[in-house]
Amino acid sequence: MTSQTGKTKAARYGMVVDLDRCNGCGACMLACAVENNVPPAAPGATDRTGITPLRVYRYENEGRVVFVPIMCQHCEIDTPCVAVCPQQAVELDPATGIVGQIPQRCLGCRYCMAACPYHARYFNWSDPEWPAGMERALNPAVAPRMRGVVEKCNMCHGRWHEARELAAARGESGPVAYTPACVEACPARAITFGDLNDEASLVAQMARQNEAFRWLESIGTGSKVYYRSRREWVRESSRKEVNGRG
Amino acid sequence: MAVASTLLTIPESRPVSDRGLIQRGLDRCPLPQFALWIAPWAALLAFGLYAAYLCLRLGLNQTNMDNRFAFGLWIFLDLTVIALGAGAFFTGFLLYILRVKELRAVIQSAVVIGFICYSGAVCILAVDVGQPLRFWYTFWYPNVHSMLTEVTFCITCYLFVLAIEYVPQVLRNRRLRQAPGALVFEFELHKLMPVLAGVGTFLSFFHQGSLGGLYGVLRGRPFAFREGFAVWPSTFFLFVISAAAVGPCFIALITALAEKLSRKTLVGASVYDVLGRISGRLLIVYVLFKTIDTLIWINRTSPSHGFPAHRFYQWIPFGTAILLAEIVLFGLLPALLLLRPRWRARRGLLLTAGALACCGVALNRFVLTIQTLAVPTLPFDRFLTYFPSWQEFGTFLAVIAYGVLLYSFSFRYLSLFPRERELAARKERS
Amino acid sequence: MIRGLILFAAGAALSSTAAWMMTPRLLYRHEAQPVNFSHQVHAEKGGMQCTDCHALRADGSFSGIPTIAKCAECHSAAMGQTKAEAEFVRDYVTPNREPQWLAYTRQPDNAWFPHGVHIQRGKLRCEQCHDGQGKSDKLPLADVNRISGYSRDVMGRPGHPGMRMDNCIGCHERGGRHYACLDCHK
Amino acid sequence: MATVRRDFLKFAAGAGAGLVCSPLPWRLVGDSALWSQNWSWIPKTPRGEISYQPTACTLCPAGCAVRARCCGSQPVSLWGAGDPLCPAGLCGHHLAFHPARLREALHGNAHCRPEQAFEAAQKIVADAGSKGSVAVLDLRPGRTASILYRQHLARLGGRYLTVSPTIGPTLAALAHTADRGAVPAFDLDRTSILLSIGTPVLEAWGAPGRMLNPERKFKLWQAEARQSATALGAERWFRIRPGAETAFAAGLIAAIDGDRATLRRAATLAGIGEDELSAAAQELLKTTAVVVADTHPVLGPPAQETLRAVACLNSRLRAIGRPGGIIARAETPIPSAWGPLAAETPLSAVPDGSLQLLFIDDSTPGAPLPWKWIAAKLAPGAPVVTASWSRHGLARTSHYALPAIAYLEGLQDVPTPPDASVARFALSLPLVEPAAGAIEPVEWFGRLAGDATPLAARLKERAAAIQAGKRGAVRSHAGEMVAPDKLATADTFWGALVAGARWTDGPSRATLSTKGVSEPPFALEATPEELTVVPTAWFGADVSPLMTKLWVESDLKPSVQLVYLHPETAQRLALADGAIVRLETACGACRVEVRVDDSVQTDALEMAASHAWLALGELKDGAWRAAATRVVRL
Repeated sequence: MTSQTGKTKAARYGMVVDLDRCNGCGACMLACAVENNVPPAAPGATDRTGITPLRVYRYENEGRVVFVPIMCQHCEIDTPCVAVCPQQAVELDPATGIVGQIPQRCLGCRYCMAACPYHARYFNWSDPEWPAGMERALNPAVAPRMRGVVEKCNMCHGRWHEARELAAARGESGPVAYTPACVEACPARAITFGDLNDEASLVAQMARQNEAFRWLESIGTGSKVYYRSRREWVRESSRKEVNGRG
Repeated sequence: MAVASTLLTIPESRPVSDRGLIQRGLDRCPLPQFALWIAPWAALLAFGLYAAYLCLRLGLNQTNMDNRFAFGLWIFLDLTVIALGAGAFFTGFLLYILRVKELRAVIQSAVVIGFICYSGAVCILAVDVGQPLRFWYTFWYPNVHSMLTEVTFCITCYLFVLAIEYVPQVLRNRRLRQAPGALVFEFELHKLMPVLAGVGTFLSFFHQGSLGGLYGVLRGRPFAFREGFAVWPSTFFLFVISAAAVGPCFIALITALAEKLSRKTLVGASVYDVLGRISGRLLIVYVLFKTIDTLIWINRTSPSHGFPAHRFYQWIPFGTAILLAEIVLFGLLPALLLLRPRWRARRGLLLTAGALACCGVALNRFVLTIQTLAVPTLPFDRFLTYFPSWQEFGTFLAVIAYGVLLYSFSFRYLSLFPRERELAARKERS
Repeated sequence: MIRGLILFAAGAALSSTAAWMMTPRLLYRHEAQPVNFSHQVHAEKGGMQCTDCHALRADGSFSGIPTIAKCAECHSAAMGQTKAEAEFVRDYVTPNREPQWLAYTRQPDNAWFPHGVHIQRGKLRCEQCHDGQGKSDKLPLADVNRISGYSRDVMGRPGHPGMRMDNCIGCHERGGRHYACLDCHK
Repeated sequence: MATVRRDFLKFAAGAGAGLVCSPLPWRLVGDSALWSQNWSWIPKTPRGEISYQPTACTLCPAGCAVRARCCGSQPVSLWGAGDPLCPAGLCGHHLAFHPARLREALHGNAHCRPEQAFEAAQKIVADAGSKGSVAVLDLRPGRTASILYRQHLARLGGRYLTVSPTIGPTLAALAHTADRGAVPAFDLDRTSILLSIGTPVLEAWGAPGRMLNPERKFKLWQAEARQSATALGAERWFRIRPGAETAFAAGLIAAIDGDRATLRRAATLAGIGEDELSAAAQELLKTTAVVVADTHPVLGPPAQETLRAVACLNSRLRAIGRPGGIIARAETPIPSAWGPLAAETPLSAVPDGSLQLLFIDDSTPGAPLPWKWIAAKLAPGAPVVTASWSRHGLARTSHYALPAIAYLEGLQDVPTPPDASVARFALSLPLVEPAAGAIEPVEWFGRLAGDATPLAARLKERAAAIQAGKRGAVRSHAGEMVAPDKLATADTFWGALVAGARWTDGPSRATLSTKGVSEPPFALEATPEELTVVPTAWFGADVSPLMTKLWVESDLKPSVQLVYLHPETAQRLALADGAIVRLETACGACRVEVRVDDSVQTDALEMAASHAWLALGELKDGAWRAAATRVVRL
């Protein structure tokens, strides 16, 4: 879909999530749902059929607990989901580094969900339904999805659109600076967002620190969402082979 | 007006019987008995269609699939059915390209089976995808890197091929033969057969392979990910071989079943022998490659991705037993049974071996579809299990029913087994 | 044989011509605008620019079709003698009722056309996309697709540019500009 | 004849072929695919100019500053101004569309005329006279509305009731030590260690944006039985036995006093080592530490004994009256014209069966309040009128339920939060149309007391009173200072408030004395050996259907149908994950599903704060406590 040109300097938007700060309040999950017009749980939905483009997992290991927010990790080394989509509904935008999912193009074959090691993709098993009148409170910057398509974190591209318009109005050029909803919402300021290409940016510096790590780094999909923790066992568990809860 | 009237008038009224439709010299059970056989399957079809309607109308919340089990019963059975349907292309390949004459006796039947399997699979897929109305996006905006695109293209094309191969048999029906032109058309098509067989072989080879590739390329799922040659992971080739291996088995099984139900000899004993022999050889090759592939995966691929393979087998019921069963019980054993002529000669053993092989391929598809999704990847996610809803079962039963019906009708009104007449005659003489 | 061919050809010709002719009528609902607004009059008599009514807001977003308040700025009372204007003032301005304008080129909910970016960065002029619109004296009927509910002008019609995805991509490719799905889709 | 038919077939075939050569079939295929992108039953997003309106959140006492992102006039999302909001605060704008929203007056769950309730109430007020038998239960005390209730009740000779004291139990226990016109307040900006005993500091106490801020000065020590989010987020967590709060505090005191015997006893009761307690006490003494034991949204206020112990501990730590500890602050000015105010009484202090009429202000979503508790206080046949935002909860059990104006629907004031060291005042502005027929509860009760002044006017009077004091400063709602002239006149001040500005008082010269602070010994009864049900952390008010994300569509928060127990407990009771059980206490029973979880203590069952939990509970020294529980397998 894309034809990259060297005209504007490309950005690599990424995140660093500080797991020591997250206390699992869930503000990010709700902010994400509000920002991206994610519908409330359909009747009979469970944590396996729900739609939570950003989901905070409670990782309990020998009595020690850490909360892990998992959203699309925006992998950049032959991205698993991009390669498999039969009709180019998923793409990695070289100008922003965002892995974009276009529900209007999606066939709903769910191959990308099978491909995603982070389970960060969600299928609309039912028609989205809001309580009467609540559609008036939907975010105009994001279109609601229809039944039968896959959706995921697009790094709040609605906010990116608005930031880009504002930048154009101000005559600014280069990668636009914006803040995804989860980052703005986190009361613990656990998520840092920015352009990883910009060496000076806080996010780039934090991603380089020793305490930073990525989940499933061994698979080598080059995700752009980093995590950090001072706790050794947390960092270890990202390297340790799967010991999922039975 | 005249036209209309001619259309409306029934040609000539006679007692209800379909004698006129049945091929000369073939004796078939009377219509009522046939109707009795058809009725339950028709009912099953109706029920299945209702289940499918629910899924299409209300969405896939009718199924028990979820975000982890994005693929479920349907995909697993699709893969199996398509593998079993591979008999069509492979028999065609053997008959028309490698000139294995004996197989002329079953090629028609094989084509029908293939047609049923593929069309059935496509119907299931239409229900399985969330947005069937967008099916053509795959052709209009194809992503050439996706194995699924390859599959879609090949399956669709091959379905056409099968249809074209099926048509002449229909045209050879007694009543249709009365129409001039039909004969000509049929004859023309007949000359095409070898070409079609070639094309079919090529297409099938690719989509059987890509179906395997479907999982082999999932680098996000170390359980399924395999290295391979060029763009194709090893599963690509394993699927081709396994499909080719069980195809003949399945044909043998169906033929035997048809003989049992119709209480007739439809093909010479030699045909079974040929089918068995070919299956056996391919099967042993498959077992060999599968073993090598598994060893490479255990010792290199999986660890290099940070997942010691044994980890995948710690989840009950997906223990190592399943792996052994797949390779030894459903692979090696039938292969040996089929390779030894003396055993092969015993119809019972041959069919048992065939059945085992078919189960083997089904198990293999099951493992790749379900176990791949069941095993956790992140340290904090769970091992999950899933059981299909009645809508899922129903929709698939519809395909089974459709298959039985189509085969029954084809068997009754077309001559699927060219030597049937002659064999019947011989029986009478003796 | 020949007879057959003739019949075949006849059938083909008949059905295809019929289909060609019927398609627009079958596919589109033709809806009239609530008020017959003349861009021409406003541009020539009023000497107005497009941006006088269709302006960019401070945050760079596009205001689109003006609200009745905008009209009332000039038409609080009838300026001319035309019956049309008098009626407009009577029916909409005085009761401060918004006319239910039908937007010809409104993108569907899932697409986001940033006017600001195209005007300020791309230096596009209104006519390049909305060719004659700014000078038209009558508002044409708005054709809405019966099935998809999309505007015909967005999907493009013979002799009209159209604003489908292909059109966007075509322009961006000609200019060798970068584009990605998420640039427009929301 | 046959030929004719064949001709027709040929013609038809031709027609078919011709059709394929026309655009029609292809357009149909294309448009039907487009239709699948544009289904009429998928809502269209609103269109309109985007603007940001300042307001303040009234969903909890923290009163965070809010930037409401509006499309046209409709808020489409809420964001914290300065500090971020909590999960509930983020979707406060969904309150208007909540499926549980009460939209009509109810009489015994049947529709009724709003006047009906009023007339019934008026009659009782007329008869009751001034025997203190008319009461208002204010579930969100501290607002101007609360003060108005007290004014009206003073006129009616009624009682003003709260579940937990306005300034919080810990400070209320020290209220008598403050000078007149002043109240105790935490001085957290200068605190180095905040020792919280069972207070959900990181979940529902103070502003989340402040408590969870990694830059916050003080360290948090948590003494709690459950592995709550606060316990996990705290710098240090003392995992005490359930119900051993008093013992823990007493233990620290004993350690400071060097009372070995008590220390040993307390240590064993609390399940914390003696040495650990002594070490902690020493560390607390070294720094400026302060202890808080405040109301839990679900557990309610701590036991009286615990509060006495905490007060004593605070004085032992020399926290009372010291910067960084508990200091005195001036109260937010109240117009002198408002006359006498009814005293604040805790609900638990009301003698049973003494109320002829109870009016409950339940206008903001909160944790469920046990009806048993309220019912006990009613005289036979006495009606309860609840002005509620929701059909569920109290509105369901009350005799009359009136739809109340909720957050963002009416002009409200934001009182001083429990964690503030100085008085504060700000306005929450109406951004959306109130639900049809919704009433402002205090105005309704005002009419009952013969005072029809609208709340807005009263708020303006209050603002004028504050401005008259000429103290403190005006800050924009994002927090930065605004030019002092805003305080020049009542109008400029009001203008600033309506524009979203907030008033913060200056430091007060008032002092606290340590006289009359309770002293040891404290009653340390052994915690029950048998299982007790503890409610897990409350995940905020149910203000939006999107809350399902937290516990239906993910397992982040405990689901209300589940009970969590430790593997050992499960083994002892021979229960497996997913087993359906019936929990029985002396007070009630409920049916739940079992989840096995190592994070639960061996002698406790954890379940979400819900009506199911309330059914099991009982009122024990001023708070709602779950009783000893039997688990029956079903």
